[in-house]
Order: sequence, then C-alpha cells, then structure tokens
Amino acid sequence: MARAEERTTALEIDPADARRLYRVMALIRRFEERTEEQYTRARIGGYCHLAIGEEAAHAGAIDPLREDDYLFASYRDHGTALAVGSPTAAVMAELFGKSTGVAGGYGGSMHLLDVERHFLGGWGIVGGQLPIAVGAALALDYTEADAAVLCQFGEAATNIGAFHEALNLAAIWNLPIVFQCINNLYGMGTSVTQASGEPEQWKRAAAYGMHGERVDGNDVLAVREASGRLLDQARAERRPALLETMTYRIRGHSVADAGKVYRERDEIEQWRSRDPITSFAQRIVEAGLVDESELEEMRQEVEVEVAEAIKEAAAAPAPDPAQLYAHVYGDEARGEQFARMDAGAPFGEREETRSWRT
Amino acid sequence: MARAEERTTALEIDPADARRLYRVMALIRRFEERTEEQYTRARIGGYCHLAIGEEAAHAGAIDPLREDDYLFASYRDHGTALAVGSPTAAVMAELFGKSTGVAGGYGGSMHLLDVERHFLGGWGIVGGQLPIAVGAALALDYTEADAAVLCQFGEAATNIGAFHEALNLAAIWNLPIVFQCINNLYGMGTSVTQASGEPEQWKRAAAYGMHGERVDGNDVLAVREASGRLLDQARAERRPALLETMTYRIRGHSVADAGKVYRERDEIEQWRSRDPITSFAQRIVEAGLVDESELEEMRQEVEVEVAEAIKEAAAAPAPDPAQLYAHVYGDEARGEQFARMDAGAPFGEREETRSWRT
Amino acid sequence: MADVTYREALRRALDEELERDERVYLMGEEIGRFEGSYKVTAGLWQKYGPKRVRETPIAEEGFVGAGIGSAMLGLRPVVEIMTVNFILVAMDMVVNHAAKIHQMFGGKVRVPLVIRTPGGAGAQLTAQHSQSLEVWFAHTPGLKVVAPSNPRDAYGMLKAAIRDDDPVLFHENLVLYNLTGEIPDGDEDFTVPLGRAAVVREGSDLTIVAHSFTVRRALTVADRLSQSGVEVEVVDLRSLRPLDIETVAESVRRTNRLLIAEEGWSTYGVGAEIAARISRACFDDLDAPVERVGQAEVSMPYAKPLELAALTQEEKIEAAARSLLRESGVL
Amino acid sequence: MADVTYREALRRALDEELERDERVYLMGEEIGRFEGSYKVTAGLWQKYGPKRVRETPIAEEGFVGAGIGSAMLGLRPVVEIMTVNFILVAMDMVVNHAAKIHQMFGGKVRVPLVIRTPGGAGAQLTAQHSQSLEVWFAHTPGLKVVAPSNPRDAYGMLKAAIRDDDPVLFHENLVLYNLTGEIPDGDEDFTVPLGRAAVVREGSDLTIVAHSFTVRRALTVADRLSQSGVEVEVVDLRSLRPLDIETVAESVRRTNRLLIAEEGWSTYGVGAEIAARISRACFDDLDAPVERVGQAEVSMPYAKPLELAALTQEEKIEAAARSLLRESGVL
Ligand SMILES: Cc1ncc(C[n+]2csc(CCOP(=O)(O)OP(=O)(O)O)c2C)c(N)n1
Ligand SMILES: Cc1ncc(C[n+]2csc(CCOP(=O)(O)OP(=O)(O)O)c2C)c(N)n1
Ligand SMILES: [Mg+2]
Ligand SMILES: [Mg+2]
Repeated sequence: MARAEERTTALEIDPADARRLYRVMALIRRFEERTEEQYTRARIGGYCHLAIGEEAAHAGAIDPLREDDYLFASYRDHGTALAVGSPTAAVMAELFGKSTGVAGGYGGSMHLLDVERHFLGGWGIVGGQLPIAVGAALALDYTEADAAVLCQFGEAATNIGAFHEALNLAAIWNLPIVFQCINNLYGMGTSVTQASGEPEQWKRAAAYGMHGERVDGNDVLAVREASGRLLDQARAERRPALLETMTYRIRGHSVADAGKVYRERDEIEQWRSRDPITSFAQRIVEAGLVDESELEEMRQEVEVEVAEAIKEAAAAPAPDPAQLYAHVYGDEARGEQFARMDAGAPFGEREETRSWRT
Repeated sequence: MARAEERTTALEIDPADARRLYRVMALIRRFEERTEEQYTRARIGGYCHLAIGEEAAHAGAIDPLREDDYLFASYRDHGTALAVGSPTAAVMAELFGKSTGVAGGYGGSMHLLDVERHFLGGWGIVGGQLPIAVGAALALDYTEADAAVLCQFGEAATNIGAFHEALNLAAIWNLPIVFQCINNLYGMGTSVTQASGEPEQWKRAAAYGMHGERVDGNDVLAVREASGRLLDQARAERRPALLETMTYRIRGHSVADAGKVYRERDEIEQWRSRDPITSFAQRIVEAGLVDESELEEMRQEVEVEVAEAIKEAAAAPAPDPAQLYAHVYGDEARGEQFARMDAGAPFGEREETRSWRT
Repeated sequence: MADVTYREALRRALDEELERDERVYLMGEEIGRFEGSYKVTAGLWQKYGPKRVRETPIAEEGFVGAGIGSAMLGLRPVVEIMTVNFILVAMDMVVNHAAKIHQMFGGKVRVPLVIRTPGGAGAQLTAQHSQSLEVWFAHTPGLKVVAPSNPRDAYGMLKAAIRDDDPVLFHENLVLYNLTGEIPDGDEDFTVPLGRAAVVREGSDLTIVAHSFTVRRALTVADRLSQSGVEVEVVDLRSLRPLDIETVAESVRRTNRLLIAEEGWSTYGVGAEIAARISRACFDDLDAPVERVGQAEVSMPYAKPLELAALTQEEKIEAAARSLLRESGVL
Repeated sequence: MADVTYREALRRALDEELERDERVYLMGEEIGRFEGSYKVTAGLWQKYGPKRVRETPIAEEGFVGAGIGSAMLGLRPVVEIMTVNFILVAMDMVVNHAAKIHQMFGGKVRVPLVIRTPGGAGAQLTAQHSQSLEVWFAHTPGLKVVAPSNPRDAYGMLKAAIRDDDPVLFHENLVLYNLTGEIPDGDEDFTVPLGRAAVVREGSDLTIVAHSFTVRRALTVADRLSQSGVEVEVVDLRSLRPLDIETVAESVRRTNRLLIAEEGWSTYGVGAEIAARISRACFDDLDAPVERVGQAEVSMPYAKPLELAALTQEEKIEAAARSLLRESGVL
C-alpha cells in the first residue's frame, strides 16, 4: 500500500513519447473548448461533461494500454475517446448526433465507444461501468488473454454500492483490472470530504486486500508510470489495483453548470495555475525533448483537426428516423420475433390497419 | 483501529449479570432446539434460520442496550428477539403464524419485531437492514436523543453494496450506530475467505474512517464489553463503529440445510467444543458467581418457558383471512382511497357485481 | 391565486411543510448548496440548514434506506432521487422494504416517506436518462404513486403526500418544471387528495386519458381537434395507485371512445391497466376498442430526429385520436 | 423422450450448452459446491470446475454487471439470481445496462446474457421472498422475457436463450421445479423458439391465458370445468417479450371469452397487457369482457391461511371462469 505523490523526477521518456502525450492533451483541450462553444450554439444537446483540466489523467492512464487491453469510462468520456485514438471527427459527429458518429448518433456525449480500439464506452449511471469492466476482466482471464482492463470513474462514484461490489469481485477473482479513480475533488457540487468517510480513495483498496496508490493526476508522466506498472502487474500477475489520480475540473460539472457556487475562486485559480498541459510543455522543453516551435506546430495541427471535425460533423447526415428500431435487439436474424410487437404490426402498436374491423 | 481478540480476563460482572446472561443464552438455545423440532413437525413454515452456537454474539451485544436505543437484525433473528426481551410465547406464535405472534402472523420467522422494546425487525434481503438502521440513527441524531442503534448482520452481507453505502453514510453524518457483523464464517455454503477480498471484516471500517474491532463472539462478556463501550461512544460522541464478533453456526444455514457439504466435520466439532454457553457457565461457576444448581434451575425454567410458548402458540388462533388487506396501507383513515381498487370494489378486482351488465 | 411554475409550486409546498412540521426534512443529492439538480429545493438549505435539508453522497440505496429508517422512528422524510433513472439502484429499498414494512410487520410500524423524482424525456438525455418507470411502482401494493400534471396539483398533492402515513412515490417530470399555472395563495392547509383523477377538459366525442406531462400534450391535441369540430374530454389520472378508474369510466360512458396516451412505453405500461379496466367496465359503452399511444419501444436514442420519432408527440396522439374517431364514424 | 423434472430439464440444458460451447459459463450464488439454492446446477461444478461454474459473493449488482461485461467480450454467461426478489438490488444492471447497451451504442456491441431466476410463492416465504416481478422486465425494450411452464419448454427455451444474442430474462418458478414431464432425448440441438405462445389444451367455450406455474393451475381448472360440460382452451404465453398475441387472439376468436390468470398482482400486471390487446383485437368477437385474476394486492403474508387467501388458487380461477361463463350465458 504505497502512497506516491512525489513527482517522477527524471524524465525517462523519449521525444516521441513527449510529443505524443503533449499532442493528445492539446487535442483534448481544444476539442473540449470547441465542444463547449458548439454546445452553446445548440449543435450539441443533452448533458455534456468536459474534461478541461483533467487531460493528464486521461492521456497518462490510457497511454500504456496495449492493443488487447480494454477501456471503460464514465459519461466524462470525450478525453477518453480521444486518448484511445478514436477519430476526432467521429467523436464530434457523435456529439452532434450524426450517423457518422462513433455510436451512429444513438449514444451522444455520454456514450462514446470504439469497439475496434477496445474502448467499451462511456456510461451514464454513476458507478455502473465498474461491474461491467470487471466482467471484461473476467472474460480476459477466462480466455487466458495476456491483457488487462482500465476502468475510469470519478471520486464520487466510490460511495455507491457498485464500486464496492466491483472491487471486491475483482479482488477475490484475481482479475486483470486497474480501477482509475479520477479524483477531481467534486461530484457535481459535493466535495470529496463531504461525501466520503475516507476521502483518500486509494486507501479504500485495503477493504478488498487490494493494492491502492495515489499519484498527481496533473502530472501526465506520473500517471503514465503508475498506470503502466499497474497494468503490467494486472496482466502478468492477475492482481487488480486502485489508482487514484488527483486532478481538478476547471469547468463546471456539465456545460449547464458554472461550477462556482460550491467552489472558491482561489481554489479554481490555484488549480488553473497547475495546468497539466502547460506544466508538461515546460518540462519537456526544459529537458530538451521538444522545442517550443514543435509544440506550436502541434497546437496548430489540433486546431485544424478539431475545426475539420466540426465541419465534418455539421455536414454529416442525421440518422434516419426509419432506423429508430434498428438496434433494439442484436439478433437481427430473429428480429421477426419482435416485429410482431412493433409499431405497424397487426397486433402491435398504433398505425396498423384495424384487425377488429376486417 | 484496535484488534482485540483477547479474552476479558477478570470477570467484572456481578452475579445478577451472570445469571441474566446465562439465562438468556440458555433460553435461546432451548428455543432454537425446540423450533427445529416444531419445524420438522410442520408447525412452522417458510425459511427458518437458527442461532444455535451464536447465542453469545446475540446476548452479549444486546445486553448493554438501553431503553431508548434501537435494534435491527437479519432474518436470523430468533436470538435477537429473545435477547431483547420479547415474550417467548409471542415469538413462538409468530413462527407458528398465529395472530398472537409479535407481527400478528404476517411476518414469520424472518420478520420478528417488537416496537415496544425498540427491536425494529428481522429483515430478509441480505444487507437491507443496514441503510434502514442508519436512518434510525439519523432520527435519533435529528431528535437529539441520547441513544444509539445496534444493527446486526452476517459476515457475507459485507460484500453487498448496501453495506458500503450504509457505513459511509453513518461515518460522514457522525451517526450513533454500532454495526455488529456476526461472523460465523459462512454465508450459506460460501466461506468468508472465498467471498471477501478482506476477510477480516473489522478492517473494512477503515474505508469509512470508522473505528473497527474484532472480538471473540463466543465470549459473551467480551462481546458485551465491546458493544457497551461502542454504544456509549455512539451515544456520547456520535461516533459509529464496526464490531466484528467471531462465532459459528452449529446448524446449517436454515433448517433445510444440513450444513455439511461445505464444511469439514473437524471444523464443526472444534467449534462445538467452544460452546458459548457451557464455556460461560464454567467461568461463572469457577468465579463463584453462581453455582451449578442455580444454572440447573434456570435450565428448568427456560425448558418450561419454551414448552409453554409452544403450547400457547399451538392453541392461539390463526389470523382471519378476512384481514388479508388489513395492513397494506398504514393510513387506515384514508383507506377509502384504496378500497376502490380492492377486491370487491365496483371497478376493482374480481367478485363484484358486473357494472357492465347493470 | 398566484401564477407560478410547477417547480415553484413544489418548492413552496416543501417550504411550507418544513415550516409546519419539525419532523419533515429533505434528503437527496445536490439539494442543498447546489439547490437541486433541477432547482426544486432552491433556497431551502439556506433557510432551514443542513439538518432539515440534508445533502447526500451518490448512494441512492443507502439514503432511501435511511429515509425509511427515519420514517419508522416518526420523522417525515422527503427524499429526492435526482431522476427516476437513478432509482434503479434503490429499487430494493423502495419495493422490498418501504412498500412492505407496514404489512410485513403486522401493522406495527409505519413508513411516512415521500420519494420525489422526475421522469420524462425530450432533452436528448439518451437511454439511461430518459425513462418513465412509474408503472413499476404502480404495480406494487404498499406504495402510493402520484403524477401531477400542473402546478396546483403538484402543490396540493405534494403536501398531501407529506401528510400521508404511507410511502408515496411522487412522480414529477423534467419537462413540466417550467410550466406555469395558478396555485392557491395563503392557504397552507390546501391539499389535493391522493387517489382522485380529474376531468381537465370536457368533451363529448372522445376521452383521452393521460398523466403527468402527457396531459399537457393531450390538451393541445384536444384544442387542435376542436377546430375539426370534435370535442375531446381529457382525464388527468393524477394518481396511479390508488387508481381512480370510476372517473375515467364515467367519462367514457359519455364519450364512448377512449384513447390513452402516456410518455413511457405502452406495452405493459400504465395504459394497459386503464385499457383493461375500461374495456371491461364500459364493455357495452365503447363504440371502438380502447387505443393506446406511448413512446416507441426502444431505448431512447440521442440524435434529435430519432428522439422526436420515439417520443409520444402531439402528432402521434392526434393521429391516433383521428384514426379512432374515423373508425367509429365520427370524423 | 424422457420423463424428468423441470429442475432436471434446466440442469440438462445447462449441461449440454456448457458442453457444446466453451464460451458458455454459469455464475451465481451457491451454484457450485452447494449445487444451487434449488439444486438446478447440481453436479455441474464438479463436472466443469470453478471457471465454468463460478460461485459469487452476495453482490447481485456486481455479478450481473460482470456477466454483462463478459458478454460484451463474447462470452455467453448464464447468471442465476437465487430468487427474483433479489434482482431488486441489480435492477440497474438489468434495465439501465443490459437492456440498453446494444442500441445505446449504435448496434456496435451485443450482450448475449441469460439471467435465470425463479419467482413465485406458496411456501410461506413472506413478503420479501414471494414476488413475481416479470412484468417489469416485460415492459423493458431490449430485454427478452420468457416463462416456461413445463420441462420440455424449460429445456428448449433455456437452450434457445443461451444461443440468443440478446439479454434474456428467464423466469422460473419455485413451485414448478418438481413438476415432471417429457423432454426430447438425444437431440442436443432441440430448442423451443422464444416468442411463441402455445395452446396447451383445446376447448371451445372459454380461453384461459396464463404463464409459468399458473398454466398448471389453469389446466386443473379446465379439467374441473370439463366435468360441468364446459371446454376450456388454455394458452400458455411462454414468452412475455416478445409477446405472441396472435395465438391468444386466434383462440379467443374461437371461444369468444377470455380469462387471464397470473401468479403476480394483476393491477398493472401481465394480464393488463393481454386484456388491453385482446379487448381491441377481438373487439367484435368477445361475448363478455376479458376477466383477470391474480394475487391479492398485498405483500405476501406469512401465516398459511393468509397466504392461501392471497395466492391465485385454482378455486379463484375456477370461480372467475364460472362467473364469466354464467354472465355470458354458457353456464
Ligand atoms: C446512480 C446515479 N446517481 C446520480 C447520478 C447523477 N450524477 C451524474 S454525475 C454525478 C457526479 C459524479 O461525480 P464523480 O463521480 O466525482 O465524477 P465527475 O463528474 O467529477 O467526473 C451525479 C451525481 C447518476 N448519473 N447516477
Ligand atoms: C440480496 C440477497 N441475495 C441473496 C439472498 C439469499 N441469502 C439469504 S441468507 C444468505 C447468506 C447470508 O450470509 P451471512 O450474511 O453471513 O449471514 P448468516 O446467514 O451467516 O447469518 C443468502 C445468500 C438474500 N436474502 N438477499
Ligand atoms: Mg468528481
Ligand atoms: Mg454468515
């Protein structure tokens, strides 16, 4: 049970790593800023939860994932999707509710996914993805795959029963899973100290005989190191772990919340000054891994990438209402069973010809 | 966070205490033996969970309760009811499903209660009573009562979400409640080490910043001391606690289970030799608090008491089927609202005169 | 009479009941400082403090249970579940516990608990945040279930629910919160009894039965049909358990036609029960079979055109009404 | 053909599917060493080991979720919930997750999960252990819900459910486990398709519709009425979602009378949907209103006389049938 809040000191990464990590964080940031703007322009609907300020926690944890690993997230999943490499345009198209979106427009902001890249979703019920991620780890173990699951969730999710049951199951079954608690200090307007009897979430792992640790979630390298190490351990030794990454959401809970009633201005400012992207930029420039012009170039790139994504999303077709019933049942071959209950069926919902008159 | 498995050394009780504790344990034992017999004679139905072997855990924990305190239990609640002082005949009558039973025959073995003595039930969903007990503690705190709640449950109940949520709420709200985990090593056929990532349940309190401790649950004085101390602390300081009492159920999970497939004979025998009643008897006799003849007298007393209870229960009237709808809604005054949906109502269930023909 | 929103009507009922009875307290996520996710409890935390307006962690099973336990000891908790979708993690407390306690324990202990929670859809909240599950609770003996459609009923029924000695599931609706209407002023003992439907528009050609937000839709449809010379009577169920079927039956005896509209899925939905009872009670009065219209039987999709296609829109209700009227020779 | 119990039919289906497909595994409380609370999985842990027959702690939300996650990765879990009463702590996983995944994620991922669970009452298990909640699941798009009433259907439908690519709620019944009947021998690919009702007894005077254990009761009642010269047709729904209403309608077109019997509460119950659909589909065929009979609308009490008074006993079904037949001039 180690508590490791210290910064990784030496920069044991190569320039390619540095560039990749910077670029993905810059992409998330820009994507989220433009998303907020598109939301206010009503091109995006529903709930919309931004990851601004939490880029290092997403990018750092996801970077060590291998092709065979699996990833789960909460509704605050834009950063997750971008970090795992889902096409920016398809992510934006999903927010726009277009058929070119990652979930064909059926899911929206909270329910991104990318089956090809083993990202199995953004989920909307607090804590709900944890048992499901445990099941994915069970399947990996069942098939003796050399792979692990990374499951992200907020610190407020640790107070719900599903968290407890999921961690206990992972522990007793020795499943290959890393639970990443993205502690941004608040669940909506409720602070972690108000909601959790033990506010240091990593310590709760002990209740399952599980390894827990905490890292600075605004230090992308610290997150990456811990995530990589714990995923390795999960794959090789079938030992699950709880990784708490300390960060802050700069914006409100969702686009609808200003995020100011329940937080002091000072606190927000202080965290703003610890921006995960600018601090990382400074470190890698100082270490001579990249120079400022390369960073600028990447910022330009992501600017264009996001702008293109918006353009594509705006131009893409909306799903056809005729497809409303398309995916209710997976077994399309046996859809015939269901057709008889559907709208238009002789004994089904409305609109049909009246059997009682004919 | 203290681990206290040591026996209380000096016998700091007076003869009256010794007699009271012995008598209640002897009563529970005899009650359960006769209950088993009555069950096989089909005078008791449904599920029936015996407390044989666990008498000290019940009697010791409940003994320090004051009049204003409240008590909750699981379905394994016969010992709870007897320890809190519910009339033996009314408890037996409930098992017989008679209208003189503690719940008028509506509850049965799993749902005993005694509102007068603040025993708020026997509950059937594993873990379900914990959040409810927290609510009782909340009410005590709300009304600034100098009182606390004792909530009993099995060790297998610690793996369900309700346990986690309940302990967390009690911790953050500083509620006057003692959670008594009666660890009898098995939840049905599943051992505690198989089911719990951390099998020492008292340690799980740390996940809520709560005090936890473990005592020998077959040592009625150790249980009584810990329960009394923790209840005091709950009343005076509004600090909840988790008390784990280590014991064993000598019989199967319920009367329908022989309890042998999943346990070694040796294990059962070993625990049988640590019988909580005979070991207590030996101690108090050795300490000169009571003599053997007094014990024998008490055994005779409880023998008669249980026999009388059976006789009374057998003779008591069953509830009147006409009372089937009696307690569905509490607000009898406004029952009129519901009468219109009930059986016999003009637009209700069956049996009425047909409005469509008249 | 004051013109207020549905939200304000609820807030005022809570305020007055908190004021009136010390035993009443509120509990739920974000209902304090944050003022409620939908701002129903605005200002109450400031006014009554954290004891009477208790903010909770995300632990619905836990705090619904805590509400039950405190009610058993005589308090009168009003628990907010942020939206009905989240009550799924607390079903055990609502149905296995709250609903059963009074009878299971032989009438020895009561549970004067109110659970307020909004259902409904229409803001692209997608599958996990767009449900209307009130029929599940209406199926459960031991619970009372109400679903007011306007500020006056919201105000009067919430007060009645808080004063009621049984557990009440108080079904609100996300789309209704901004609706305005009159509520009585200065009568703090004004209540609307649970268990009574209301005829909210009179008409002779067709009865439309609805509850919650769909009542508003039904009224719109009635106005539209009126322009085609058809007079629709609209019955607002208001209460699903107890169910006031006589009021519906009386209406159908006058109009001889019934259409049931609901926001949720109609298969095994609220309308099924109404249709079953009315088909029987009005067997000789019906000129055409009872018709139902509800949400498309899908998990609510995100994209706006799909969502619109799934919702129980006015267009669908109107089409169903017209078709029913045509079939039975009125149109 | 072999004569086996309902329990053994289920066990055999599980055994054969475990044998056939490596991806199939079982999960639940006490299903291993203990052989299942109702012994449905007897011998399978010994035969297939703890990986294929996974014992769980008491954590229904957790292990139903684990079933879902493993199904998303291609396994085919069969999860046992000891009795349906305990599914209340897992409703969120069943309804907010399993049912919605395929559509919410745009059809990109499937959930081939089976949840087996018995409902029913009659052994004095009291309020928290005596429920029949299948109607809740039948109300939920994305789920399939079946409720076989005999060993052959139990055997064939469980195999079909395991081979189905959607989440299936497989409703069993405590009282049915000991019922015996024939199942096909040696045909390991025998399945009974989900979504088809069956006429299990032919008759011309009255149709009784039921599912699960109540089908047995209906057959008994039919035999009794036969002695009064009345021939009852019994339709076994078998599947609640999809619902095969045509088979019911065809029967009612022949008999002109319908009684629905169910073990659960009838208000907002399964019968409400059947009554609503048949009252419409057979509007001109019905000689009397559709009648329903179900459990008394109470939390099941413990005492035997109360329990008997609450259950949907043969006597109640028969009385309802006779009254319906009398009203429409047959008796
Ligand atoms: C069971 C449940 N209850 C309530 C909600 C409403 N809700 C959505 S997000 C949220 C806060 C979650 O906070 P946290 O887990 O810390 O994640 P963060 O939003 O900070 O990323 C709440 C209460 C929900 N989605 N599910
Ligand atoms: C939610 C739920 N799941 C399953 C059950 C079935 N069940 C009843 S008792 C029990 C074992 C509980 O063991 P434990 O908590 O250790 O208490 P003990 O019986 O040993 O006193 C189980 C699985 C239940 N009642 N509730
Ligand atoms: Mg948070
Ligand atoms: Mg135990």
